[in-house]
Amino acid sequence: MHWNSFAEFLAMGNHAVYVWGSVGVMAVLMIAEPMLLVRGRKTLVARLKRQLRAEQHESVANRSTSNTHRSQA
Amino acid sequence: MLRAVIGRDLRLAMRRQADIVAAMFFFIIVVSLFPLGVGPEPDQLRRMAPGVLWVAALLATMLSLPRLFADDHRDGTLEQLTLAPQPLGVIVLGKVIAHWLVAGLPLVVLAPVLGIQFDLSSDALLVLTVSLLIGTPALSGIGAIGAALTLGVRGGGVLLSLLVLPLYIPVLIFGAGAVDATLSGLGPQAHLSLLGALALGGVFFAPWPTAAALRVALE
Amino acid sequence: MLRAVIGRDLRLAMRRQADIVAAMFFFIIVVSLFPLGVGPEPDQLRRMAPGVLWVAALLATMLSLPRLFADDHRDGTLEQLTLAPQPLGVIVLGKVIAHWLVAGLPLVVLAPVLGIQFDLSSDALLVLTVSLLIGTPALSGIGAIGAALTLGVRGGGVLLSLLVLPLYIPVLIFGAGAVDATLSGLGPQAHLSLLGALALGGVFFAPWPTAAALRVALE
Amino acid sequence: MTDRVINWYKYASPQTFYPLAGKLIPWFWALAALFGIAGLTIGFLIAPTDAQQGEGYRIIFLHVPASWLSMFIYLVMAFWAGIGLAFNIRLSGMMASALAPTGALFAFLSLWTGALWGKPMWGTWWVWDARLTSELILLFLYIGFIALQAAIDDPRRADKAGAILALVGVVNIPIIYFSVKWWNTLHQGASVSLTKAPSMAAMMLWGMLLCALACWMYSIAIALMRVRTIMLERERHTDWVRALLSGNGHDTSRHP
Amino acid sequence: MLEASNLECVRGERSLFAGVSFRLDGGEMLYVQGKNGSGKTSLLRMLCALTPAVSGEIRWRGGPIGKLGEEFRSELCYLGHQNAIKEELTPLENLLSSARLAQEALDEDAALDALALVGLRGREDLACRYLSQGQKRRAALARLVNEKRALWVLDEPYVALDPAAVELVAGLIGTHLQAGGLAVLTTHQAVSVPAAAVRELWLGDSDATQRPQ
Amino acid sequence: MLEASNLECVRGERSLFAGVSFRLDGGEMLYVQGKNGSGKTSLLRMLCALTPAVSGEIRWRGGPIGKLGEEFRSELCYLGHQNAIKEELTPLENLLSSARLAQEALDEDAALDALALVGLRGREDLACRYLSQGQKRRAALARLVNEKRALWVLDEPYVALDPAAVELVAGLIGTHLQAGGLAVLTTHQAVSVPAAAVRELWLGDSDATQRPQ
Ligand code: HEM
Ligand SMILES: Nc1ncnc2c1ncn2[C@@H]1O[C@H](COP(=O)(O)OP(=O)(O)OP(=O)(O)O)[C@@H](O)[C@H]1O
Ligand SMILES: Nc1ncnc2c1ncn2[C@@H]1O[C@H](COP(=O)(O)OP(=O)(O)OP(=O)(O)O)[C@@H](O)[C@H]1O
Ligand SMILES: [Mg+2]
Ligand SMILES: [Mg+2]
Repeated sequence: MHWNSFAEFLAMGNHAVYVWGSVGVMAVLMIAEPMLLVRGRKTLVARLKRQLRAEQHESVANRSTSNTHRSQA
Repeated sequence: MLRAVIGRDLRLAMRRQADIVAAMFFFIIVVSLFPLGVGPEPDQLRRMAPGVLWVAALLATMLSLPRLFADDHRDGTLEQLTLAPQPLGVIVLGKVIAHWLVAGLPLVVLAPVLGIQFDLSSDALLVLTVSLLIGTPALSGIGAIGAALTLGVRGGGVLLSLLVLPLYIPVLIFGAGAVDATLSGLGPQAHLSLLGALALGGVFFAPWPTAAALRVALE
Repeated sequence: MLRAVIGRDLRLAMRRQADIVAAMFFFIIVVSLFPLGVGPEPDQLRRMAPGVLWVAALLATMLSLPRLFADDHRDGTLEQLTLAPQPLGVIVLGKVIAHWLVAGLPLVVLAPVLGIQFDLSSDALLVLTVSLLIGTPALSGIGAIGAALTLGVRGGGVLLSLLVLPLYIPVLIFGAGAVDATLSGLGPQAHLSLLGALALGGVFFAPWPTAAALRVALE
Repeated sequence: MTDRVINWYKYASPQTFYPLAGKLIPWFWALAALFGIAGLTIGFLIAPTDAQQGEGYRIIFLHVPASWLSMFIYLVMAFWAGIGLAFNIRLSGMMASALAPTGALFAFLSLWTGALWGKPMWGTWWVWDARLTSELILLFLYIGFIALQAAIDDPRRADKAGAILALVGVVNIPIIYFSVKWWNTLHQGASVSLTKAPSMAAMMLWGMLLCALACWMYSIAIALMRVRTIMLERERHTDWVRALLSGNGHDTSRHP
Repeated sequence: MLEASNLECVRGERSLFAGVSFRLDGGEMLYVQGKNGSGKTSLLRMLCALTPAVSGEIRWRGGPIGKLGEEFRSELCYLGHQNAIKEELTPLENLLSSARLAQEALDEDAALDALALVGLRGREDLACRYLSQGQKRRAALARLVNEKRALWVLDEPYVALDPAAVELVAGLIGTHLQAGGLAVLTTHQAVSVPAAAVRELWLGDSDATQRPQ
Repeated sequence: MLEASNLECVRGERSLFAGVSFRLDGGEMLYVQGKNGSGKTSLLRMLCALTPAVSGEIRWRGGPIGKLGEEFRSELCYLGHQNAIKEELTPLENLLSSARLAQEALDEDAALDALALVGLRGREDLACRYLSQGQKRRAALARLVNEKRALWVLDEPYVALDPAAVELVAGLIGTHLQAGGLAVLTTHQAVSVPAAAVRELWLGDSDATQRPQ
């Protein structure tokens, strides 16, 4: 272990802003990216499911092909 | 009515979001090109900064001008606008406002960030932003006249810059001048108020010659 | 064949002479704007000159790019060109050459005159002109790729600059670098030969990705 | 020939790749966490102070991995794009689109950490030196790629156009890498900052390598996640996606 | 209602037509005919005050259209060779925004119905860029479905339409005329507009080799 | 000579047609019909190798057109919805330069004759921008007069033409077929091409309300 105290660790030899600024932004972005991805995926799956259900419903209802259906979320 | 025009143009702009984003990047890239061409001494860069940022803003606005009316002209929408009941000037005013929201405002937002690259002080950054905020509407207004005059004319896009850039020069001088004045310790007020006068003129006077030019273009 | 394409494009350009003249005026005006924005000290101007001239050349070329294929695309000529017997790459090469003759060459001719405004020595003027002569074909070639990629795409013109300007940066660095090197007493040879390599690559390699992009755009 | 290839890329490949990717993702996350913890421990807790730069040098453990990855991802992206263009394989186009945002992220992080490092070391956030500039170009290329693809609605056309751009932009990568050699600039060349004592150098090197590995694994995991989303979106009318959506909900709703 | 007297049209150094006069009242249609280049489009644009006439006068409800301005324009619906639709927008958005610009109230349901009527069901939300040539024309013509203005000026509305759509448009014009509207129409396709009092106007010289038999 | 087997066309998520097969030999014409948006233009572009087919194959003289490349293109003449003429150039210049780009020998006299034939005498030296809609189309069609290539693919050539010009173009196609050429044609106007072995191809679903009677 290189550090003597936690405070010293935080201070980073007077370069705290720069070091923690880098670490912080990098951490935030690298955590945010997968989270955004998961969120986007969830909404996508929900939307696709809804569309699928609507399509199935419609094709049962009027035997029309997916050609003539107005898909709107 | 004004709202209808603005709304329609904004929707069109959103549809081609790329437009807004890319106009901003054009600004960023042009500003970033200069240090590459000129060399990296911070002192020189700082003195160039107001000029470079303002010229870049001019060019970014100008690049988006040809499409102000051209798309509407090509597909016949412009004829329909001309035939709309309300005065054409009002419609043009709406288009000018929409153009500023899409092409001008983003530059204002970006300017401080880019200024940092040139090592500007926070005072100078503030004045730069304010000068752009006041000046860019003038750019949109004046630009509309040029866009209308060159509509459907051979060599449109470049001819447009030929017409518009000279008219932009006062805006450039007062805009960059305001920042320069701050850098050299004088107050920017005088420059900024002249800029404001230009902007008012540009936005509220320009639509009428623009409307006239549009009618001529359609004949 | 190459001659047929070049001939046709040149005739079209002559028909809208405004294009050529106005591209030159754009170059002139951008170059002249800087002293206005930056202020008149000759020493600073001299050091800015290569950068400003080269950036202006970049922008002037870039402005004329959207029309490289867009007109042909809109009126259906591009399909006909694609269906012509010879390889599309050759046709593109012809269009690139014609574009350079119309948009690049005039800049080369103008540069020495404008350089005088910035108080450049005759040595530096010569190198400036030569660097533009070598470098502008690269601009046309590389630009063609961007023009083809953004053809018929939402937000075309500005997206084009977003794609093309980064690729132009090496040309800018070597071009302005050559003049800078002369100004500071070093020889420009190294820069110029790198520029030459870029130009060869740009003119003879670029038509192929451009052709591929055009086919994609027409699909 | 065309028939079989088309059927292969249109149905078979994404269909088989999708569950495979789903199985691989947790492993890559685990590896990323493992390497990350190890690398950061070495870098921030164990490695000694740098003789010249003090503690500020610790940014190296973020900066170098981000820079490497930004370049490496571009190469991989261009590779997939090229494959897709040459053999008309749709999966590779999807891979290229899946990689671009992560590459842009690392390019941005390289710039950001570099700028934060530059302030204490060089006294300025930014200089227009060749390495920094070419890295900025890289970011622009990524953004250009993403913007181009976003501007084209037809995914197949978007893939092809993006591929052409990615391949043309590859020339920038050697420029970034060798810029410190070709031009003498402010930015450190390879291994300059590793101080004299060989043991310390080794320690820093290990920290850097482990962090880079962590970022690498992270990128793979993210790319696989994103490519799965892209697949769902683009293949939503194929039978396998329909089956997936309407049938066993556990595979789709479960976060991998 | 619409009167033209002694109109002349000059293009370049060529006089396309001269001495054209007519009078059109409610429920009547003017069918402008002539070979390619005889000046039909030019005449129609004059009637909309888009191009000034070299000589002669056009009056709407008694007043010269050049003077009437807004009053005249708010009763006019013009559809030219160009479709006046935005390729980036969907047919629905195009229809709604053109109604809004014309200061007409049109709600989304009415717009959707109009689009369905002109055969664009299922394409309401597809950018017009992707539509076929005929579908683009249909998107432009959808404006006519709810158009209440008195004077319709239509320049070759049937171009690129399939026969079913041509019938449909002819029907729309017929309904408009029955409701007391006026229409000025050009077309090279012989299509009968139902129940209309049609006045024919022939433009151009009598070059027999070019004139249809 | 021209064979298509089992072509499928997908646009967006929509399959426009599938299983389209035909065979066309010298002297025969394929008349592609269907309502607006049924995929006629899409099919024609596939036949020219401008768009790749999702599945199926197109062969020319036995070889797949994708592979033939230049060999195929030098026997093909395509005319789309767009006129492919430059508005800045005169009809004469347009005709000459399109011949030069297609690597065909065409001297000025022949070009002038062709323009006169399509009714553009007196407009040879007027920039196409000033031409009327129909005259522009005529300028584009003038290419066909001296066209010796085997396969003509014409997408609604009659649009905007007056009846006399329509006759003329139909005559040109007839002559081409008699000389052993092939033609693929779409049009919504029922025009009989003289003395041609016509094969009909219907595209699109059988939605009765939309199909013409
Ligand atoms: C925004 C500014 C910066 C950018 C864009 C940037 C970019 C890069 C890139 C792309 C690399 C990887 C290339 C290679 O491995 O050779 C790299 C490596 C490196 N950078 Fe930076 N850098 C920046 C600022 C800095 C600063 C301020 C420092 C230190 C004072 C620094 C120190 C290093 C070191 C030590 C390496 C590793 C070299 C090696 O051993 O291979 N960088 N940087
Ligand atoms: N500058 C000019 N010099 C000579 N003739 C001109 C000039 N400008 C236009 N013209 C002619 O004027 C006519 C314009 O006709 P217009 O467009 O009104 O015809 P149209 O009856 O609508 O034809 P179409 O049926 O083809 O649409 C054309 O014959 C054109 O050649
Ligand atoms: N991205 C897309 N999504 C859904 N449908 C699309 C998409 N792109 C094109 N289409 C549809 O594909 C069809 C293209 O038809 P095409 O242009 O081949 O028709 P056409 O038979 O030539 O019609 P016309 O007679 O009107 O010229 C249209 O129905 C259009 O709506
Ligand atoms: Mg007409
Ligand atoms: Mg069609």
